[in-house]
Amino acid sequence: MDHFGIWLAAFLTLGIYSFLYRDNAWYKLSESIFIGISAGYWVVILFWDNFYAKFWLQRQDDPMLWVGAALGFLMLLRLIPKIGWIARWPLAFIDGATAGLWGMNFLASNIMVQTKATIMPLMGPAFSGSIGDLLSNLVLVGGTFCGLIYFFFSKEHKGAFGNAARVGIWTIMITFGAMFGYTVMSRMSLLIGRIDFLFRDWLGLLK
Amino acid sequence: MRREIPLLITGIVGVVFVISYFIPHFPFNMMDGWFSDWFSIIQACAIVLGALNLLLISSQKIIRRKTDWGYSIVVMATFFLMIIAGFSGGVEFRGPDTTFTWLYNFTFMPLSSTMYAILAFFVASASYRAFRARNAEATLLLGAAFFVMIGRVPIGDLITGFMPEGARLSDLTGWIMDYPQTAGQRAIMIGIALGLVSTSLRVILGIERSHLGGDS
Amino acid sequence: MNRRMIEMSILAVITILSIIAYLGKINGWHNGYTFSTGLSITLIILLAASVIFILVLTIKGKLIGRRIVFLYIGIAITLPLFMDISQEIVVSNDVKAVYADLEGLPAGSKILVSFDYDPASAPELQPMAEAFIGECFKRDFKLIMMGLWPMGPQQANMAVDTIMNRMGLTDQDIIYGEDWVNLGFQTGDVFVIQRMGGSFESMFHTDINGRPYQDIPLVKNIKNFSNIDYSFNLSAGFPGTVEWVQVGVDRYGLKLSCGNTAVQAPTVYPYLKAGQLSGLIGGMNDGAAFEKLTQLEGKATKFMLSQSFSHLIIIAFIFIGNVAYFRTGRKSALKK
Amino acid sequence: MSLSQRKSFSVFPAIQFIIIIALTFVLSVNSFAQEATDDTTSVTSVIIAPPTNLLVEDFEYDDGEKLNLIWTPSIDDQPQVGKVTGYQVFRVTNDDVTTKIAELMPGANNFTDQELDKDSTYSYYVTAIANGAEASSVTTSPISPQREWVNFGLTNLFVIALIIGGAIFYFIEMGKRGKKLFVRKIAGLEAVDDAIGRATEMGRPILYIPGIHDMDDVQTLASLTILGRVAEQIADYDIKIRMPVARSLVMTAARETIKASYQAAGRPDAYSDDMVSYITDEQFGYVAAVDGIMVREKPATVFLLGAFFAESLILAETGNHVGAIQIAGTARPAQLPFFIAACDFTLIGEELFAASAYLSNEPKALGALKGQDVGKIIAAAAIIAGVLLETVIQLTDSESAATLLGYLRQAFTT
Repeated sequence: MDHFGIWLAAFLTLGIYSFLYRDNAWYKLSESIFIGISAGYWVVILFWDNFYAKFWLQRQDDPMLWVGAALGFLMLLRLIPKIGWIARWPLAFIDGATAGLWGMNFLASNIMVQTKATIMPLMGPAFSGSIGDLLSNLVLVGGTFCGLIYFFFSKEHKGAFGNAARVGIWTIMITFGAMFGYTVMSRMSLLIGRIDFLFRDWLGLLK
Repeated sequence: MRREIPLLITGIVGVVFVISYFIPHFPFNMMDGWFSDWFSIIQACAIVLGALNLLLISSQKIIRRKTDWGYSIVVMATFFLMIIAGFSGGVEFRGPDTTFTWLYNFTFMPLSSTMYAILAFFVASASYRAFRARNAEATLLLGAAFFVMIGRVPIGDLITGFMPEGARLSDLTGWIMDYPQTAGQRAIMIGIALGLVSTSLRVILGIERSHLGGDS
Repeated sequence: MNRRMIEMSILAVITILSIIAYLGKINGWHNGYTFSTGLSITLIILLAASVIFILVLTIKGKLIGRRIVFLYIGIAITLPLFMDISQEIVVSNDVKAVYADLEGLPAGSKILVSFDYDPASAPELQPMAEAFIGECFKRDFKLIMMGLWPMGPQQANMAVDTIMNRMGLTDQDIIYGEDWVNLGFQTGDVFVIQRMGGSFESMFHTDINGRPYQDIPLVKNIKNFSNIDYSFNLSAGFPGTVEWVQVGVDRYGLKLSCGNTAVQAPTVYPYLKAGQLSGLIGGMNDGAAFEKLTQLEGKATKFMLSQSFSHLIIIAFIFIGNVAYFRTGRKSALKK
Repeated sequence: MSLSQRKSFSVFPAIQFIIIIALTFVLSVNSFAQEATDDTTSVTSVIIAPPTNLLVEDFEYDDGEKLNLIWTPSIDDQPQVGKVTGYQVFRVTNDDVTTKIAELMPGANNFTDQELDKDSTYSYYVTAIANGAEASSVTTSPISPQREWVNFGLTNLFVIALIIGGAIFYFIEMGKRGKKLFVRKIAGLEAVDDAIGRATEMGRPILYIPGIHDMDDVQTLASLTILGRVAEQIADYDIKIRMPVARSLVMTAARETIKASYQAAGRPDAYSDDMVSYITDEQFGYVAAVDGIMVREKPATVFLLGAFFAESLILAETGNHVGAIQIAGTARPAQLPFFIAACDFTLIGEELFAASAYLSNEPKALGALKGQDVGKIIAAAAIIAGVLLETVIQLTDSESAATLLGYLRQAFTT
């Protein structure tokens, strides 16, 4: 058991919680330690996992990696004010690639698959489903449809169209409510874990 | 020129990546993999800029004795502590008995878990302060939240234990999740995807260009 | 005494109490405490009464500040940890689906488990990981573990240790390299999954301990997803379940179910309904349900009382907040 | 004839008896031996049928590196009662080297062999394995994988991408030509002017948070495009903008953005690199710092636009606590409920992507929004048509409706 370590961890934990009371020196100290430690952590991690493992170790096997290194080097030219603008090239490259890649992925996975999944019979084959199923499926199909109407930009939300949009925002609000409930659940679990650390691992008061 | 070249790069790269989605032939089939590698390497280089910026701001604070400059010393000290711990041990820095791991376990890990768990308190205060049955929309949100919160813990079925199976709170919650919730999610997902496609196109076509800088 | 003095003395008292408790722990003066049923019930009644008191105050027009709310959340979570009250845990259909999948697999099936989370999300996901691994060991499945998050594989090792201890298994019963293997972490997010579709080995040259891929009996014949019978993904965000569905399932036909933090869970429902996911364990409550199915009770079950309590407190405060809102003629400006 | 028949009748039970005795003996010895040595595989009495109909085809639309194998499982491979414990797939190359390439579970009937060379030929056979026995299929004739230039399997995706992309393109072109395009009001964006004006009146800074993802997320791109529009207005008013970021690349890109905006507003001298500062890549380290900044600098206005995760609520609650006007937006649905609760205006999902076009009020940017709407019409129409067809099929068993539905589903299959 590492006595110093566990007291340090508890000290920092409580320092962060003290922010709930108000901003204070203990919090500022914990915050600064956090910023310093985590910035250092990411420099270390990015060097070893990204630069060393992805480039340095494999630079001979895969000549294409040198392109990445070149782009990274151009990025570093930011440090020289006179030619700093060259750093826009790698940025432009990243923008283009991101836009190109993500656009297609989302088109395929979100638009097409989800549209197809919503095409469904309202009742089971040969009316095997109950009235309840019919209503449920109507909610699913109608909710999705009206939700799309809500996001429609080209038309003012008025009249029948406005009513559909209103049903759409209702559906979306139910979704948000459900997500809210799940979020509460999640956050409480995390706090339970943290309090378990304080009372079990640190102080040993819990059985 | 300083402006045109980046726009040209974005446009060409964007189009090539869109096309590569449909072409299984070499080299197009390798492009996304390459990009992922390159991006990792660029990230590793760029962190130098970030770290230097952090150090610059901190040292300026210390030199000019700005408010709370003492904490900037802490930032710099802990930063270098982590750097030394991470690089002195070579590639095995993540081993179980290294200083790096110790620092991770007893500072980084508790700090990030705590900051994460502090959310519970903010969730509570936001719930108390902001979730009001102001109008029909807000009331629906509250209602759904209520059923999910109570129906997804054992206490919900304890309360409705007298009801037949299939009509208890947990079942109602299940229905909300499966039907209206999923409908809303789908509408949001499809909308987001469309927005994403359109933004991507605008970036590729150079209609959105301010993020690539001005003329000097 | 001014405010600063009060703050300082409270801090000092807490510090002294902590030191005493800590010394007690390491010297074995105490072994942890559990409240008796009588005390538990008294505390619950007191808590309920004080919440009602706040409600009455609110109705009278006196509003409480957010620090009080913070205090109540702390209490509602801490006290139940000391109580020993059991509750009937409800198992949802999505959790049953995961268990049914495992029941349907023959012994020797190869299962890919991806640990895409870090210690911060461990309270929710670690119990699921433990129960899942335990159930797989019971059924003699072979586990191939990996992580898309840097700290994921460490969580995997911790989960294996914990569950083997709890089940009384030793390294002879469950052999590393034959019954399970931990391939470690790789950067590249979604591209890792994509390249695993071609070959696992191209992404993971060695396991987490540096042993070459070809020297590990369990995986040396595993080329890619087509050799995997089932997969399970523990996810706390990006990259996670969504990415596994988009690439692993949609492109490579992987059979996938997942354990998610509760925040994530609603966003994967559309995939669940569309059949891209076969089952879902969402949040600590589902974690407890899965522990119940596998009869491997662990922390999720233990924490359920606190979970229930905290939800009730939140609901109570939403209610009080709304009372305040309607009480003040809907022009509510709560003090901050 | 009759005699021999009778004879065989009399002889048969005897032989049967002997065989049974012998078998029992052998089996018991065998099982005994098995128990003793545990993994002896010398059981020869189990006979299984081999897998049949092994077919090797080129994997469609790849770079010439994959082959698809399909076969009919052994007839002794039945769930629960079958004797087959698995399959092994073997590959024979043109220089006659045989390698085992896969071990599969019972019930398996296909496999994709990958990382092949398109200039070599390959043959395959599949072996069913039982406890101590195995049976191989015939070896297929040699085949080599084909390389294709276009993935026709994605034709549907291509068509839909073309329609949506084309629509966006078309409306952008219309916009350029000066056609007036109507776009409805988006509340959160109408508020941007007021929010900036408020900061001016109060003489306090504006805080802009672009989310915590890096430049490889389109949400971050969208956020920076919005930043461009916002910064132009900020430059006009001469207020302080403060932008702590969690990624070094975002820092660089954000500086470029603000600089360009200040130039466009004719105030390049007012720009300084200090406006944007890097904190740390660590999600919660970043949040701890931003919380500190909020409490200590008390910004009048906070923009939270981009990819947000759990930190969203901490930021939004703290911002609310210090009394800032907050405009938030993200495409991460899980974070939206709390943004809606804690912030004054929230851009829901798609609205975040629409924001920069909307704020610019340039016709060609607005055209892109029109294009998005075409996508929504397609999705909505497909859903309604599909559900109607499904219902018609249920009511009437109509074959033509079924065919139509088949086409519709096919169109949305990737």
